[in-house]
Amino acid sequence: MQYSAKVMDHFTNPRNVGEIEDASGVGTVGNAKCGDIMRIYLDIDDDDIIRDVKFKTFGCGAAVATSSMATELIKGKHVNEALKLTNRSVMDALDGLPAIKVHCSVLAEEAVRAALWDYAEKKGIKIDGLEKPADDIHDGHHEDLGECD
Amino acid sequence: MQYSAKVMDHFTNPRNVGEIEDASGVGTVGNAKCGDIMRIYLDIDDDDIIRDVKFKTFGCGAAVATSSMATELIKGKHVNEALKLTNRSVMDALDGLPAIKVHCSVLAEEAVRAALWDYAEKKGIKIDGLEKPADDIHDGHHEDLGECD
Amino acid sequence: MPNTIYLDNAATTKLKPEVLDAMMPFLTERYGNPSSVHKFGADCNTACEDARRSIANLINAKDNEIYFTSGGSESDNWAIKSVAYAKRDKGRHIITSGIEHHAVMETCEFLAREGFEVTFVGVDNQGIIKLDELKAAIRPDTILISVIYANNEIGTIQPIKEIGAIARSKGIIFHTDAVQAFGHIPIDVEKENINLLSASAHKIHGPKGVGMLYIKNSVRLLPMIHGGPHERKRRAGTLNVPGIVGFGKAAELAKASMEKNNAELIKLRNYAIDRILKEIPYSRLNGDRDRRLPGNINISFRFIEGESMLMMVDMKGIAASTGSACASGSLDPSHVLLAIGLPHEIAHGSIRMTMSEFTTKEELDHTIEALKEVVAKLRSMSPLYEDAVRNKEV
Amino acid sequence: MPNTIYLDNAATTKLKPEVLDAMMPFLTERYGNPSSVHKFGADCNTACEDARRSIANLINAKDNEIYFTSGGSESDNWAIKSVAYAKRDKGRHIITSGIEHHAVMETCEFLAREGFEVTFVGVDNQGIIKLDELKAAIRPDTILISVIYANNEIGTIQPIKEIGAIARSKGIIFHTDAVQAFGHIPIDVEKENINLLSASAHKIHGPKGVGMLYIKNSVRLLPMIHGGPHERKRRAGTLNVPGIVGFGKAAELAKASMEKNNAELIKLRNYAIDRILKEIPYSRLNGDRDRRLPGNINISFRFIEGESMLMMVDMKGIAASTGSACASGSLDPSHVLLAIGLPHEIAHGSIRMTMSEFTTKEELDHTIEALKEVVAKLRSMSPLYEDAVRNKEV
Ligand SMILES: Cc1ncc(COP(=O)(O)O)c(C=O)c1O
Ligand SMILES: Cc1ncc(COP(=O)(O)O)c(C=O)c1O
Repeated sequence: MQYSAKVMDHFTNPRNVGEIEDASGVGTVGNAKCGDIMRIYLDIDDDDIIRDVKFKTFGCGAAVATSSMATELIKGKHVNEALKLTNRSVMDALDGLPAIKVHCSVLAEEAVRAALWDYAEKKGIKIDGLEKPADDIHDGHHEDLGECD
Repeated sequence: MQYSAKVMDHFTNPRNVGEIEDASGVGTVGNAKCGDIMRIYLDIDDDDIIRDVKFKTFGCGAAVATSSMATELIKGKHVNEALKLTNRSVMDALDGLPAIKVHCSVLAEEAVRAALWDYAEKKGIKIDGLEKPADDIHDGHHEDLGECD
Repeated sequence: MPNTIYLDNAATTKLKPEVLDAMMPFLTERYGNPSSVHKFGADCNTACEDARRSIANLINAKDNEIYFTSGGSESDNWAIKSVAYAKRDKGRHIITSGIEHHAVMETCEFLAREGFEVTFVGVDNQGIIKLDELKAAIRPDTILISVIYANNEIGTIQPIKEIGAIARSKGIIFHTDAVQAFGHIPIDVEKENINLLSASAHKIHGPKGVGMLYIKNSVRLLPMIHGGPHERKRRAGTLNVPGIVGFGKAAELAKASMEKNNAELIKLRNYAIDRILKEIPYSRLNGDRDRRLPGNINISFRFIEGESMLMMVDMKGIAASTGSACASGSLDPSHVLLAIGLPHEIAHGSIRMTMSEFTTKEELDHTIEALKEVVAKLRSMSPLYEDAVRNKEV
Repeated sequence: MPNTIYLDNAATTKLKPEVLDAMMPFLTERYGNPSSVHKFGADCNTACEDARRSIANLINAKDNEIYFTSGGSESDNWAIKSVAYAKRDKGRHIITSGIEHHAVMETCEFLAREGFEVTFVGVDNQGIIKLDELKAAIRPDTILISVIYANNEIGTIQPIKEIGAIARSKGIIFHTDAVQAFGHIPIDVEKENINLLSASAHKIHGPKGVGMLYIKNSVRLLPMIHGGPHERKRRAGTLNVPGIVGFGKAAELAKASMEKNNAELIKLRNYAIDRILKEIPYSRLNGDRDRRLPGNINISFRFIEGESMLMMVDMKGIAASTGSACASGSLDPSHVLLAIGLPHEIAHGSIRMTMSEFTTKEELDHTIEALKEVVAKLRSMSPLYEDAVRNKEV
């Protein structure tokens, strides 16, 4: 298993680590049992532009790097653009991931969508193409979530 | 598998190789199928003393060395003494043999006895304790002798 | 990779220079095949027999009870499968522990799929097998007990002599995976009633790709690798002469220095454990503090994950290991850490540092400082830590 | 053992200096475990992957079709047993040849004891498998055909492409033991329809104790050695990094020089064969003269036995091999020599001389002179020769 230079860069110097007080939306996905939890904070302005984004991640090198890359890819974008983020685009931007780490990029995609969902809920709007995340969690202590994927 | 120095010496410089014209007794044992044939020639005087002994052997290093040692052990001896030669005494005199080569020393013992039997037959006498050898052969071309031991 | 602080000696070790020196003639001019009739081959045979003797000496075995293999995994597979197939008409029940190396665990699981029954006996929260559970698991059709001598992750040393006595009293064959114990702590196959024992050269500063199975003379074991008449017809394949010679030298050196090295290692180990537990909050030692290998340190840090921890210490020049799932390619964390009762999230946050006689106090001090930084950095990025702070749990 | 004329390259070969040079870093400073997360281990992983590529290149395979093992015997056992067990519900019939190496033959015999049926297809008196017999042996429950690529004793090269085509047309898995062919003659697993192929490093001037099994991507093969996730979960055990790196280098060198070496070897081989047959009476060449490995010479001398011949040439500094029973620890002479129709006594009198690119004409000339003396001396001691003279057969 070997990481690309891009992955190593984003792991070593992760962009946008941190929290946002009174964020427009927060999404947390994954679970501690499986060893990955990602939380994304969004600061979205009135024009639905993502002005700022931060993340916190409990997880392996790929989990950190995909979180970092995902935040970079949506920062400054309109929420409709951010919605188009896929795990594929995160992976491509990182020059690929080892096969056993692909699920980290899926998690990053889900984390962004969970945060957008939270934003939509808080604002009481509906965003086309966005569904309620299946396993959005908010405390990271779900020891009973069953099997890891 | 490793041979003792004594075995190597008797293999490298075998004693008593050759034939005896008009020998008092000749014995050939073993068979080509199994890879060992030993032939022993005895020259025995009127007092039943083995004045000379020669051998020819088709076989491995141990076969050559046991033949050589067996001839040394009986040379100059009375036939009754020679009869006491056992495979054990040949092996001991050679400082032992690898386990898978023990059968060579048995063959050497049998060759001596076969030659003595031939001597007794030719002379029309009976030597106490000497029986007709089971597998004394005289041409070495017994392809149908069955399994090797 | 210069300047690495190498704390992954349970994964593999550096070849000792003396070992390499012993191997060199066989990597150059003395390249014969020990099976050959000619002197050129016989010479190599003698060298292999000398190595066999050194290895036998280390565990009070006879020379002809040592069979060379390609390593610990092969030895484990051979021992367990051969007993299973040889005894299958007598019984099909196997007892092992919940903290075996994968080479034993997966072999037992394979046999379970093939119609054998396997009981995995549990360990207590210190990582020591429960002897009463083991005794209770024995049935009339039990054909094999296989218990790891010392665990590769948490370093706990099992009560092998007691298990040997139990197995013997019931007439059951006893195998132990001693890959982490052989050459590290004293072993006596006679006194401990061990019938089969696996070991591997590369864990004791010997070469990779060579190991051995000790097979007590009274035990008849079928070959796993059929073919030529090598190893008294029990393990076919041209002998790895340089590897075997290196293994023999490594065993000889291990025997000579074990006592002295261990006194030193235990001091260093306890020093490091004490400092870490004291200086880094929310850390815990995994595995019994005393009944553990001299060189093993295994710590869990809450709220963070092992692979990222490893990668960060790696960037500081420190090589270690983790029981986190991410690092192993599986999705579950170490079965050993779960077996001692750790919750998944804490199991994911473990780091294993395994020392050798070449490890220094300076290296450990440097490592502890690095760990402090890395743990703090990863916690500052951790949503679990954030939650714990918010909920005033920390 | 200075000044040995080494003519036992089919038994094992000398490590090339370039191969040892490639290995040295991994025997010293680069000692990491390729499975480790840290850079120190990853570096070794990269080196193993480079070796895998060189090896794949030599037989037109893909990198991920090469699985490292401990040698040819393990590869043979793995291939044959795994196919047998994986397909046992489909059928239990295996076809192999009468001139396999023990690693294949004994494995098949083991399977026969386990309830499989094995057909040993014969060879003609030149040592080439009878394709019509092979075809006729195929049954609806045939699950595997395993035929040696080039024989280790008499050097005959089998019609592998034809066998591959037959196997493919019947949907039967085809394994070939290419231990003597790999790196010696061109192999193309794609064109020759080979599904599984065994090779060993120490036969091509690589190190002892490392080999490989080529497993075509479309073939699913169970592991024989269970355990850790090495080799894509198909072969557990810490990778023998120096060994693998050496194997890779040896493969690379073999590829680069095969064509040139072989032209030279064939010339030398034919020169030696011609001289021996001409200058030593009652000698015969075993195995086809042309469809044979460039470096293989196998001759029988009537009236004398192989082990004593070997020992005598050994004393003259020449290392060779024999098919005589005495030399192998069994009581029957080589099954290969019997399979080509030699009577026992002639099979016992065979000698195999196998050359490498380092063999010189001077060495061969010296060897032929030695052979002449030794054969004459042993005949003068032979009761069989005495009888033949007496009976005017000679
Ligand atoms: C044809 C053939 N197959 C298999 C083997 C076994 O290979 P190894 O000695 O690497 O186990 C050999 C050599 O010994 C061989 O010549
Ligand atoms: C306890 C234990 N058993 C077995 C093995 C397997 O040994 P090897 O890597 O030599 O196959 C190891 C090490 O990897 C181990 O630590």
